[in-house]
Amino acid sequence: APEKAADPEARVVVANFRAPVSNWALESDDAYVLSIAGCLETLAKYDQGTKTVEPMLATSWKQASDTEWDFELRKNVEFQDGTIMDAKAVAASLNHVLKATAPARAVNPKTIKKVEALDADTVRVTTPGADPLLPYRMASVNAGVLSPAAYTGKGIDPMHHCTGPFAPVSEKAGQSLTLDRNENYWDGEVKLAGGEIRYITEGATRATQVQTGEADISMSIPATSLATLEADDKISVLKADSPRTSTLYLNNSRAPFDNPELRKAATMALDLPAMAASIYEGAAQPATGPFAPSEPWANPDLTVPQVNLEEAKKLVEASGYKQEKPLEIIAITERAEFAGVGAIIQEQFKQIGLQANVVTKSYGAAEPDVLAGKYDMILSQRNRMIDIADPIGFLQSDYTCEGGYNLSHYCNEDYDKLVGQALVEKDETKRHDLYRKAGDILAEDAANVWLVNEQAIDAVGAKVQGYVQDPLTRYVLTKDLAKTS
Amino acid sequence: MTRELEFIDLSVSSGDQRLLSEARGALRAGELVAVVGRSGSGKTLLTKAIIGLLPQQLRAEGKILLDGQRLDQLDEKAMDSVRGRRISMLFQQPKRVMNPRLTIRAHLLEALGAHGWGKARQHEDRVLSLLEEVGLSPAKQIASKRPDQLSGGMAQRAMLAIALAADPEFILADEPTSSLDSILKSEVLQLLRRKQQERGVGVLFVTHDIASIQHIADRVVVVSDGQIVDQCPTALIFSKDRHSKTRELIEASLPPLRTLRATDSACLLESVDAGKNYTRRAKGPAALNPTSLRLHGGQVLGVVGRSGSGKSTFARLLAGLEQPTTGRIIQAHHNGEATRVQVIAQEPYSSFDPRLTIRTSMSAAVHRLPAIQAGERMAQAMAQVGLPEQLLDRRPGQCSGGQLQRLAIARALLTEPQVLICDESTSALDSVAQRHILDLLLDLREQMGLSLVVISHDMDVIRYVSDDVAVFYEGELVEHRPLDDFLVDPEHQHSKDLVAALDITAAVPAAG
Amino acid sequence: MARNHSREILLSPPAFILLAVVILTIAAPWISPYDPNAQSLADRLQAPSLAHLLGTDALGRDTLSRVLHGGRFSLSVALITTLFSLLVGTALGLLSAVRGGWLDELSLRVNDLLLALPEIVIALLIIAVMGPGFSTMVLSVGVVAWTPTARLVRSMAAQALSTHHVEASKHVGASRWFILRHHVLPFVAGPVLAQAALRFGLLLVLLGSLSYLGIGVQPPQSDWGSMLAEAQPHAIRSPWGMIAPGAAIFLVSFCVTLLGNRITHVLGGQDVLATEAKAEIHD
Amino acid sequence: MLRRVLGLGAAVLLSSFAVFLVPFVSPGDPVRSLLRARMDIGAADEATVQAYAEQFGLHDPMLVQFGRWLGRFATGDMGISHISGTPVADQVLPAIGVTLSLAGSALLVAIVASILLGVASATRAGQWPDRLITSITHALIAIPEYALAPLLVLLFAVRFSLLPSAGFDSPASLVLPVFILALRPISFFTVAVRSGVCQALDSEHVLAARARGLSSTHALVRHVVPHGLLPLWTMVGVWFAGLLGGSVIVEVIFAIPGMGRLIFDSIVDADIPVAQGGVVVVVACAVVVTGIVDLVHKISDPNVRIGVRHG
Ligand SMILES: Nc1ncnc2c1ncn2[C@@H]1O[C@H](COP(=O)(O)OP(=O)(O)OP(=O)(O)O)[C@@H](O)[C@H]1O
Ligand SMILES: Nc1ncnc2c1ncn2[C@@H]1O[C@H](COP(=O)(O)OP(=O)(O)OP(=O)(O)O)[C@@H](O)[C@H]1O
Ligand SMILES: [Mg+2]
Ligand SMILES: [Mg+2]
Ligand code: NI
Repeated sequence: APEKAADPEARVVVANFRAPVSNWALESDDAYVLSIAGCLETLAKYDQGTKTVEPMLATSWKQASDTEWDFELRKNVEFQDGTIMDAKAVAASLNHVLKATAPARAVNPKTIKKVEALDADTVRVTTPGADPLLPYRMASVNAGVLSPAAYTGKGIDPMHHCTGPFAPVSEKAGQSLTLDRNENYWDGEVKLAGGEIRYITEGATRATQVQTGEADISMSIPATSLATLEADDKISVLKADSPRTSTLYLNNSRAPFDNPELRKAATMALDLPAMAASIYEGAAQPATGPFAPSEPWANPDLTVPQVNLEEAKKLVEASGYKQEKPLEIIAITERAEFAGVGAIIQEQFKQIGLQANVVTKSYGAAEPDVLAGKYDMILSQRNRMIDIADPIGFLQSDYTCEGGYNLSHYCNEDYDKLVGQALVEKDETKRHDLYRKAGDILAEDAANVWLVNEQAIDAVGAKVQGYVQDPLTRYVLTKDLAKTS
Repeated sequence: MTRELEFIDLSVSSGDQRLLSEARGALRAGELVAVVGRSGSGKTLLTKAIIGLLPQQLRAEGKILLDGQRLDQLDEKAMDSVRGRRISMLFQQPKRVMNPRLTIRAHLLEALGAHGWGKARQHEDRVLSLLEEVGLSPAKQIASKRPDQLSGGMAQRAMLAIALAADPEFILADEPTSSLDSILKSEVLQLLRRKQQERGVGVLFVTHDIASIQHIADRVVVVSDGQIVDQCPTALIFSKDRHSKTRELIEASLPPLRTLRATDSACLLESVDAGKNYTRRAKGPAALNPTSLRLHGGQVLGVVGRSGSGKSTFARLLAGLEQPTTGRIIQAHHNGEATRVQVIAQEPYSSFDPRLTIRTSMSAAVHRLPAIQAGERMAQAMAQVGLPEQLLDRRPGQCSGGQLQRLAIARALLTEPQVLICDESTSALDSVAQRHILDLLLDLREQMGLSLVVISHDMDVIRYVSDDVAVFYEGELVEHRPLDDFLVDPEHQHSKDLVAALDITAAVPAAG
Repeated sequence: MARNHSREILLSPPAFILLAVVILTIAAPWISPYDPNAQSLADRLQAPSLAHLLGTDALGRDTLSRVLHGGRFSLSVALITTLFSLLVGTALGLLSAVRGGWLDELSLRVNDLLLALPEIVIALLIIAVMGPGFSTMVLSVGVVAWTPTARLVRSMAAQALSTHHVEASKHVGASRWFILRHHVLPFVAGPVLAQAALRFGLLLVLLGSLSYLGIGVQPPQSDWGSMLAEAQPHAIRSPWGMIAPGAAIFLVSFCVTLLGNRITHVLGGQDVLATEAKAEIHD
Repeated sequence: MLRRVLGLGAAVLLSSFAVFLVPFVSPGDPVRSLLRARMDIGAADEATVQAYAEQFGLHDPMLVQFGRWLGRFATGDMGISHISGTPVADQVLPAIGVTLSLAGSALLVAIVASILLGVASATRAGQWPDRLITSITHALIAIPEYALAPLLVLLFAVRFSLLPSAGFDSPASLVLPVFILALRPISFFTVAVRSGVCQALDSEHVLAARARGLSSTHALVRHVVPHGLLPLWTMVGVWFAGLLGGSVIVEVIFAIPGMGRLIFDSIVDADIPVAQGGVVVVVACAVVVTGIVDLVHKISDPNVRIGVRHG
């Protein structure tokens, strides 16, 4: 059937999983909400399709030295309040984030030394050391740019202070943000008259909202609602590999999982495809290793570990492990499905002679013990690209001996060396090679059991046109998004 | 033709139980007919059945005719226009039957059928004249009061005004005076009689006290156990050959006779300037001003006074249930033991726990004794009050009011008191039961030398039992003298009123 | 309570249903068709069939077996909490009615406070301290649950103590214990028992809501509330998973309320909900 | 009254102190918990934690922190949210507004429904309408709202598209949450009204009014119902107080930014000033509401007014 024409007066309602909690502080995750809303924009933008960093508010950038990057700003970009976006405004915006007490993951004093306006259209960013990934950092939503008027004494006021295709006009506290089309958008005509971002933290409610037509787009649909939505022909369900892998973290620093044999046995005991098909309703892929197969640095030769109970039992025996008391699997309550996952793991471990109990705890309650290495196993989930669209931060903090978020207390000098090289490697292909090798080491050592790669699932109503799913949940309301009447 | 309200074969039953059976009678306009009978005989049911307001679970049969019209066949709506307009009612507890939230004016307007918007103004004059007619003035002020802001006598007058409001032909009065003290009672009775004669209303006057109506009723109807056993003109009711139930009622009315009393001189209890002030502020009016009085062995002290005059307060002080705020109560000591005082309360039904057997309730007095001894003591006490021992194993609900009051006395006797204080102990009973209790008390005094303090608002009771009379008025002991002196020559104005009330009932002329 | 009263209460339909539920849950380990934790991922979310009378849940576990086992947890927590609040509430209510004074004042204020504080907040506070689990659930709900009982007992006891017959008993020298035993306790017992039944029903629902919010019972243990929470996402595909535990909570709570009502009825009192209403009225 | 006010003060202090204690007694680092609320899971480094704690004085001794809060509170300042950095009042006041309207409408519905049901069943005591209403009222309290709410959403929002499934903006979005919140009060209130009206029906002053010629409906409206509703008002106060923070489940299911949810979330996230502010406001509102109800009760019930105790 021929597509119906878009309605220029249409408005789109987006049910978002995140509510702003930090008074729109850009160093916090509130920046994601502003970005989704089509308000907040950054100098550069990571394109999921081409897997490259592309110009956005900056037209180009070049390295003045190892540690100095000059960003050439796009000309004639106006903030929604009518002021010109110049280098001073951009530098001020970035410096605000740098000065935050709780700094952003990608943009903080450790990664960026200073930001200054060289001239009206050039911004210079200085890093403490060589950082080939700086453009990635400038593509992070935390590096968004707001008009100087947005920074008030009482915090950030985003209303009419962005550069994006949509201008926020009002907010209902705790409920929604309403936006109108930006008539002067630098990148051309905006098809929708406006939109609304609703904060709905309950997954099931988001699913219901798109089903009833109250929302046009619902983000992050829980797996449990997938079957229902897929059965509904008025709704299209979009899926994409997300950079999140649900992981059974094993404590590599103490018995029994300090023994690699036992870790391998654990890997072999688990039926990942069954898990993906049941608890995750097919909305996740069994994991092959630390990376999702679609990522450019993933090793295509890795396969889903085969269940091999015999072999696993042998490994357990060979490890000489004598179980005295049941091991403990911590399932964090923030993720409802982990209770079920834990139950499955418990059952399957039983078959290879490992007794385990599932303990549910909030992540906050579990964290001190886990960081201190006082635990056996914890089910958790990590976004590899939460800060920048590159896994280096993840590889460094999660698996190097000194890593700040090394839950599994894994330590391997070879691995550390590879990550060290990757940190300063300017060439992207070579860098990805290093990542791949590092990943292979992790897989070889069975550092953890990577269970499933989760997928980003968005549900979109039939009237919506031009929606491009972003697995990194940054862009939803765009200039090309449209809706039929 | 005189108007007439007639009931023929009127029966009321609850399930298979007949509570009132085949009552027959008539009431003509301008006539005052007294319905007398013991408590529970069915007097109230009769009035409720006539006006068609029996409780839901009860069923009425028979004919009710108002000027030949069958009321029992009217529908509710038609009945509504009969009630109040042609037949209205007076009740025993005026305060309880008025809506505590509404003013007297609102009640009157309602009775005038004028509770719609805007009508109040039109009827204001009528409201005021009605109030004045029943002797309530300043009418304007009283009309704006709520029931709980009126005294008992005023409330009963207001009730009468409400009953008269729509100019009814008949009034059914259900014991309208039995909650009032003797002065008020005679006032209200006179008023009712006057109005009845002025307006030519037919009044059905329900009471258990035959004596109080002997001078005002035209005819008397006697009810017993749900049956009308006797009816005749008032003048004939005292003849010897009436129905036995009629005789019983007449004999119960207290004769002004007095038995011989011997008082021993030993003083058991003395009140020396004892007074009580419940409010913390010394300025506020005291419930009881300092009072001095002595009580001797075997003496019967009658205490009278208006409601709120401090009689109960004084009793509580004497019994040691309350500490006086001024002065003190001195108990005489005999053989090292202080005088034992017991109190018998007014309401027989509420002085025993309805859930417990009488035996259990009574055992409170002897719970320190071994079981066998306690049983013996109880049996002895039961004998003293003339009740069979089996009654001990019943619950209060299975006993009559008179029995319960005897049981209360028996319980008091278990503690071997020397003084028994009876605070309105007979006023909830019908006249027959009342007479029995009073006689029992006098017997006990005779046999055991008990001293009695009998508190009552009924001068007949006081006159029947007392050696000495103490009159309280507004928290003050205003007179304390031997009964004989008191009756002949009351000193205080209130005492005079009291003595006068004894005769006033007799002074109301009967319609001839 | 007289013998024939007990019979009238115990031979009623709600009592039978309750008895049946209790027996079934107690006997769960022996009569339930499957191990409640045995998974069969291939057989997940099945509709009721001969093999699985109430179908299966998202992990392919037998719903019937889980409802039976879950009942053990739900009912025992509710029962213990009810008994706890019954004991504490009666004791405190009697104490403040008999002793009065500052003790009474204090317990009134505590009551006011606990009334004003949302139950779930109180539960959260305790869970924050003790971590989730059986005893936490009992305690967190029990901390508030005694207050209606205390209020009821206080007002009923005060009422009993202010009657003329208690006064009369005192006049003839009854001891404090005599009055408590003969006049107060029998008067208070009926309504309190009825209220306890009602409270049991309400607590069952409340405890379920804690589990539903994920702050009550923790997996792999499960109760009716957590089963509801687990089943809710699949409600459209497999409504049985929700209907079974939901109906169980409803049925038990309903029957127990009816039973409480019957108790008051037999004792000649008002509706059990009205005793609760009375308990709410305090000064 | 003075006692009540003092009691309120003590209640506010006690409850806010109890909330305040939570992060000190629960496992996990409250500062990390705050940071996690701002940013997704991931461990903040020690320096950040230190800096953040410093900003809000979170590593000061417990009593110093509480004293600081008290000092501010005494001047009417509820403090600054540790997550958003904005005044607590900015979060608490909208939330209490939402909750007041939610609880208020639920109670309004419950009052109207219970008066209708209660009067209907009292006037037909013992007959089938009474028995039916009584069964319904007993069934209502046994319904777990967390099971009913999703079912109603499925039915009215998904299947028939009659009502919104969540949110709090239009009157239509209030229908389901208000209905569900009203269920339990309806049953309690109905019973209260029924027994009140039954008692009033039996009372002598109603009999007297009928004897004055008032029709039964008129007597019902003028004498029975106003009297029969007396117990209702006290219950309304108590329930209002209870619903102020007690509607967490409904607020979660219907994505309503109310007080219950705010307190729940802020305790979970360790944003203690917000939790304290919320609890203080809820407790204060509850006490004010019960105070008002007491007053109304005193004015409308002459027995209470003149100080007669009644059973
Ligand atoms: N609603 C009722 N249901 C069952 N029995 C009743 C009811 N009302 C009254 N009775 C019974 O009917 C009988 C007559 O009662 P009634 O009230 O007419 O007595 P009474 O003569 O007015 O007594 P009193 O002088 O005490 O007022 C009593 O035995 C009483 O127990
Ligand atoms: N416990 C109390 N607290 C405060 N005031 C009281 C108390 N008991 C009695 N009063 C007041 O003291 C005064 C005297 O009351 P008391 O009961 O002695 O009167 P009474 O003569 O027995 O009246 P009645 O004939 O109505 O029984 C009244 O004004 C009464 O309101
Ligand atoms: Mg009578
Ligand atoms: Mg008195
Ligand atoms: Ni009251």
